[in-house]
Amino acid sequence: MSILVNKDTRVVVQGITGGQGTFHSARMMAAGTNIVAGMTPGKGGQKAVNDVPVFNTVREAVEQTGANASVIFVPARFAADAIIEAADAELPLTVCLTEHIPVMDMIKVRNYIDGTNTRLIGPNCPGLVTPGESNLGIISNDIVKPGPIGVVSKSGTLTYEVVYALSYNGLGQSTCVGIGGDPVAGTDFIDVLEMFEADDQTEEIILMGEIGGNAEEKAAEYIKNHVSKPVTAFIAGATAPPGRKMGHAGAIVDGDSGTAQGKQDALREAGVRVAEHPEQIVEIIMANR
Amino acid sequence: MSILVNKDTRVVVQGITGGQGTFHSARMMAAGTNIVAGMTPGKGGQKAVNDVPVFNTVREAVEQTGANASVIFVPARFAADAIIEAADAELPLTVCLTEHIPVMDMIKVRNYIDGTNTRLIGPNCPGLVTPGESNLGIISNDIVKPGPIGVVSKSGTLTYEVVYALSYNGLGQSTCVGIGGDPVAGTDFIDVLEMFEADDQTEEIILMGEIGGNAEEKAAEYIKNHVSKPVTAFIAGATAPPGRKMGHAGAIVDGDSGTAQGKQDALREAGVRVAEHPEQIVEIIMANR
Amino acid sequence: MNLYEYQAKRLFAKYGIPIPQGDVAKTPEEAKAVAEKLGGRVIVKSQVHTGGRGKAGGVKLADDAADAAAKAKEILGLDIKGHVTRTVLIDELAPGGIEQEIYLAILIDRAAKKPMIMASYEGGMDIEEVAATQPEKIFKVWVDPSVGLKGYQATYIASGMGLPKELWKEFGKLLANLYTCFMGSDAELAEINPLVITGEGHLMALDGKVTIDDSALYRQPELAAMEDKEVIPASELKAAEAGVSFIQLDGNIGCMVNGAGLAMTTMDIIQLFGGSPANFLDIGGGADAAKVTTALEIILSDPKVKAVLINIFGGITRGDEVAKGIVAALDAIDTDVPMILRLAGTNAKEGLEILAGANLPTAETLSDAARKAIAAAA
Amino acid sequence: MNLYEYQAKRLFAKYGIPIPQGDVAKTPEEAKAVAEKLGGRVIVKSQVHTGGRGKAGGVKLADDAADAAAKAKEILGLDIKGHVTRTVLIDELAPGGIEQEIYLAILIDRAAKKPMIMASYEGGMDIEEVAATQPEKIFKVWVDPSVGLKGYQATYIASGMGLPKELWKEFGKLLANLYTCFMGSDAELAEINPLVITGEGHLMALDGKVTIDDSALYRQPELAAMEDKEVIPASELKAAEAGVSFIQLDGNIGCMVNGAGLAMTTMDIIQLFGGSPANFLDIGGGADAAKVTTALEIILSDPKVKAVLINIFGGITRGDEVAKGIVAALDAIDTDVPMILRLAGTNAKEGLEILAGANLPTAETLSDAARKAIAAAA
Repeated sequence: MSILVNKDTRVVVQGITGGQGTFHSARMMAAGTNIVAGMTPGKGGQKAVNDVPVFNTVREAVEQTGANASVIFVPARFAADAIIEAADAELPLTVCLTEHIPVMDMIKVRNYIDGTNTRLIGPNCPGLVTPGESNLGIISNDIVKPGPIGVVSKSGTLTYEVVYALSYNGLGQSTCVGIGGDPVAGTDFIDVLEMFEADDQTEEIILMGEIGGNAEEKAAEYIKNHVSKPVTAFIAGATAPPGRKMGHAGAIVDGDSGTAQGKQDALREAGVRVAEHPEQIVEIIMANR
Repeated sequence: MSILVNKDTRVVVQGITGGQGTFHSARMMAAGTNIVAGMTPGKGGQKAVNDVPVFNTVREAVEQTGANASVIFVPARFAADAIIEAADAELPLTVCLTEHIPVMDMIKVRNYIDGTNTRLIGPNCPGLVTPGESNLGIISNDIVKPGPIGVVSKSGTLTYEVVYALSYNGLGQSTCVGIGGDPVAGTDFIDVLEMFEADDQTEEIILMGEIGGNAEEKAAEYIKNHVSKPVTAFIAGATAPPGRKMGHAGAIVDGDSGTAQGKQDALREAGVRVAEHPEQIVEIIMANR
Repeated sequence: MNLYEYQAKRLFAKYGIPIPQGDVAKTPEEAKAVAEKLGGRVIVKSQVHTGGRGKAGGVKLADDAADAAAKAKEILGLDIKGHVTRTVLIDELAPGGIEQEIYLAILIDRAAKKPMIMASYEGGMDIEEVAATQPEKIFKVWVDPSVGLKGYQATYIASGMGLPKELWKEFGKLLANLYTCFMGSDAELAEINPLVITGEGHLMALDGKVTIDDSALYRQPELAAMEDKEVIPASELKAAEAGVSFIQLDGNIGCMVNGAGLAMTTMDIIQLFGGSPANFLDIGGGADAAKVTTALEIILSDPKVKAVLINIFGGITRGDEVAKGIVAALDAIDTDVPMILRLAGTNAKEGLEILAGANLPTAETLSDAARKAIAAAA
Repeated sequence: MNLYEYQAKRLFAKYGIPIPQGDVAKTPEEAKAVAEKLGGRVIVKSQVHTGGRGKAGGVKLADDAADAAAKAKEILGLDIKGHVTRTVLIDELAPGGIEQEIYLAILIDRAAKKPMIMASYEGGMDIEEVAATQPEKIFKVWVDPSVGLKGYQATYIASGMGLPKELWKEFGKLLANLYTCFMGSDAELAEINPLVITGEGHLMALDGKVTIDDSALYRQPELAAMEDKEVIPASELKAAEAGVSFIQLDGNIGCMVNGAGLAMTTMDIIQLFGGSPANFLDIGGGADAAKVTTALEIILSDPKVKAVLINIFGGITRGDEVAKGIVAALDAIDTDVPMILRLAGTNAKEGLEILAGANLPTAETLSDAARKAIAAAA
């Protein structure tokens, strides 16, 4: 098995006729992804890259091709509506790669999709891949390899780095999920941890977080109570300059939470093996297998 | 047992210092209802009828008295916000008696409370009563009597009529719930049927509907599949003049649904005993016990 | 509350939806003046709160201003299903003619608890039949008011019904405007049938029907002021002023009941036993002498009424108090129409004794009351 | 993007929130003119994007216009935590004095995924300590944007913090205006500290801090135009124009990395092994010669830089293509600062061969690269 996507996932690409949509659709198809439709308003009836049929709306694409997942490649100012369109068309899964979506738009999107059965991955993420089955996003298929490690990460290139090292050392992945680092995202660490815990193929889990927010602390709490599989983690940003401080308000709300140290401590306390730099992730896993 | 309310229900009355709020709070308390707080903005710190403490907001009332239900007696233009306030204060139950709330307000309210754990009864309803335990609303306590019959109804005075006849004939009620006849309400027949089916005290159920909409048809479908207890029903409005017809649109949407005949047929088909006039309800129940 | 076609179209125009040039007239002379201003051929349309105007002769083409006056003369005063025409709308014809008739409506879908948009390329008079026989030709989308109407929803409709692509942008804008109009007006329905593609290749609303949520009229003063009180029966106006809910029907047994559900049930049971109710009347909470008097006056103003059934359930209001109110009201009204009184609920027994003491015929059960009323009216 | 105090307060005023009369000045003469217009005593405040102005001497009272000029002279040019004062705000004092200082803010609560309102009757400079030691004195409500701010939420705060009842209505209106301002401006934060009750018994915003969501600036052109580009370091401006994300730091090892997470990680590992990063630089997608050249120029414009670590993960962009870009860029730049290059991912081997062929020092792992860079910078 694997989580979220597999060979049977039927994908519609939102924004398929744009530059990014065309380029990455070809790459995804080369990786074996079953792209059944594209969507660009006003271009319905045309053919996109590799003769993929284009529809004017996601709903039409779903009605006519049975698509059950989408990948969104549209500019930030249209991305929030694209996510809502995917949910309105009752797709079980939509992956939004777009960065710089205004946070209030994402608050409204999250509020909307929470009332639906649609799972959103992202935005501002590299997507997800089940190696050898389906690749929804921009994680290079050249660096992944099927296997027993579940990977969930806020950061794109850091994921590539670690996945590459895993594959290089013969450690394949069940599914790699980039959840994105935006303050309001569709899917949190906990959602993915729950899926990995339930997934037969996944034997152990890598979690890569970043400073800021408290998603890692919450994940630690969840792991302590609900995850039996070994988890190895890395937190990026120990030396990052403090971000814009949001007036007194930021200090009142955040207190001391959100630091790399605090997150590492919380994870260690939950029994997670915490790497000090990304190369150590693979070392820790190799040493314990 | 009983459903929704019992002796332990701790009630805050929203709008307690108004004429209706004062009058009915006294009546509810006389019926044994445990009213622990009242709420009127700007009158916090005062005492209302029977020395009930008044708070400025529902949240304060909850924080300081542990109230876990509210009854709303406020004018229509403030009622939607009053419901949202009750839900925001995380009350498990709120009963809104107000009529003439604009339908778009109720659409927004319903959308909001569906994301919370609050159950709304009403609006435009007489409330609900578990005889001998707690009475949240304006159903006269003089006409109810504890017993095995669960009553759910869209109509106020029709409920009184039937409950009176039940009690007069020695048939007590587990709980009587007036769900109100507004197009967008907080609680549907099905919600209450599910609770009655699960309630030990309730041996059989009376359902009173009205022409219009399709709530009765949906209830029939639900009864067929999920309700094992005997159900007796009455549909008011067989001779009512056709309501305002909403242009072509109404005909397109409604087709032939919503008539008394259609509802009676659907209920009969689901095994429900359908009374032709309200006196028959009691006759049917008496004949079958 | 329903708006007249011309009111609906003026509301549309306020929200940027294109409508034909035109104006209303209450006399043939006014109609002529409007037609002169418009120039050329015009259409003269009865403004009444009912459908089927065309088949009833309430909509006519006119070749010129003189003809418009003549057609207005034919239509003014025309009775369409009981609605007498007091006003006509004179509109220019669609510029360049009509290429396509589209049906477009937004209404509240009570099942989905959301505004619903319906559209079809088979617009016009037969849309209801299209809905019944070719439902796949009606395109529907539901709007979540918390996020509003989205562009892809307009695209779905435009694409589905086959609107030419060069009109998609115009249609999207028009639909967004109609949605803003719908929400901003607290409408229950905003319907354009037909929305046409003119010979000049643009969209235009040739007809309009708007229903406003009565409960929201308090915050829609401009729309509330559009109500045409002249066409409301005097009895209904009087009832509304007294806080009594009243609808005139065709039977001969007047009904006075407290509560809408019980009032409907009282009518039902009269019919069930072979009688015919003359009205729906919900007297609301309380039943003091003044309210009972007003209600009785309204009921008795209908000469068809041969008997009156008064059915009051004593709940919060006690039966004895209600009985006193009824006795006082009947003292004040001079009528020989027989009254059958039924009291139930709290203190019903005491109330019935008071009524019996005043020599008023009473009934204990609703079916008994109905049978007695039917007998009295026969 | 942060607004200056005077920009925030002007924005508040646009939304109906009362602020003191006042204006900005860039010279003592301008300050004098403003103070003359205001009359009486004034306050002169440094306008910089940092806190702690008061303790740094950036906020001073002035008795009259001449004094205002003198105080402005002291404050203009003042360096507060690296922020040089170029503008001062001259405000009237709160009419009738200050009766009470209130803290009021709306911000986006990332955990709740909703706007959150915070308020306290313990406003002023010590609010952070109040939050830490007496959290019960901070009142919080969360707003669901789909229904908006509700009156009961303002009542909860006013009642909780003990605002006099006669000010509840004024407070409710002010809070509603602040929420409208927050939402309408795509703000991440709108803070008033202190919001005061003046001696005349009204509410007034004496200070203001507003942060706008950078991602939403495209639809906030008026706010975007308020950005003071003069105070942004030239290197950051240049980076922003090239689509490169750059933050200046204090160390001596320049970093050029693709991807924010990997860039942070590269800095982390330099520090872990005892070095000190000079900057954060995320070169973004692609790494062609032009982009690498610009990034290098930005890094090398910092004289503290003693070595540069270039860490590129070849994913979509292949390692050999990246290597060619780097070689071309280094050909074009004249520098003797040592470069350590690390390529990984797709076609990394081919890339490293190209770099080695150009006599560039390479590393295969990130830790190896970090150690080599630290050694080179030592």
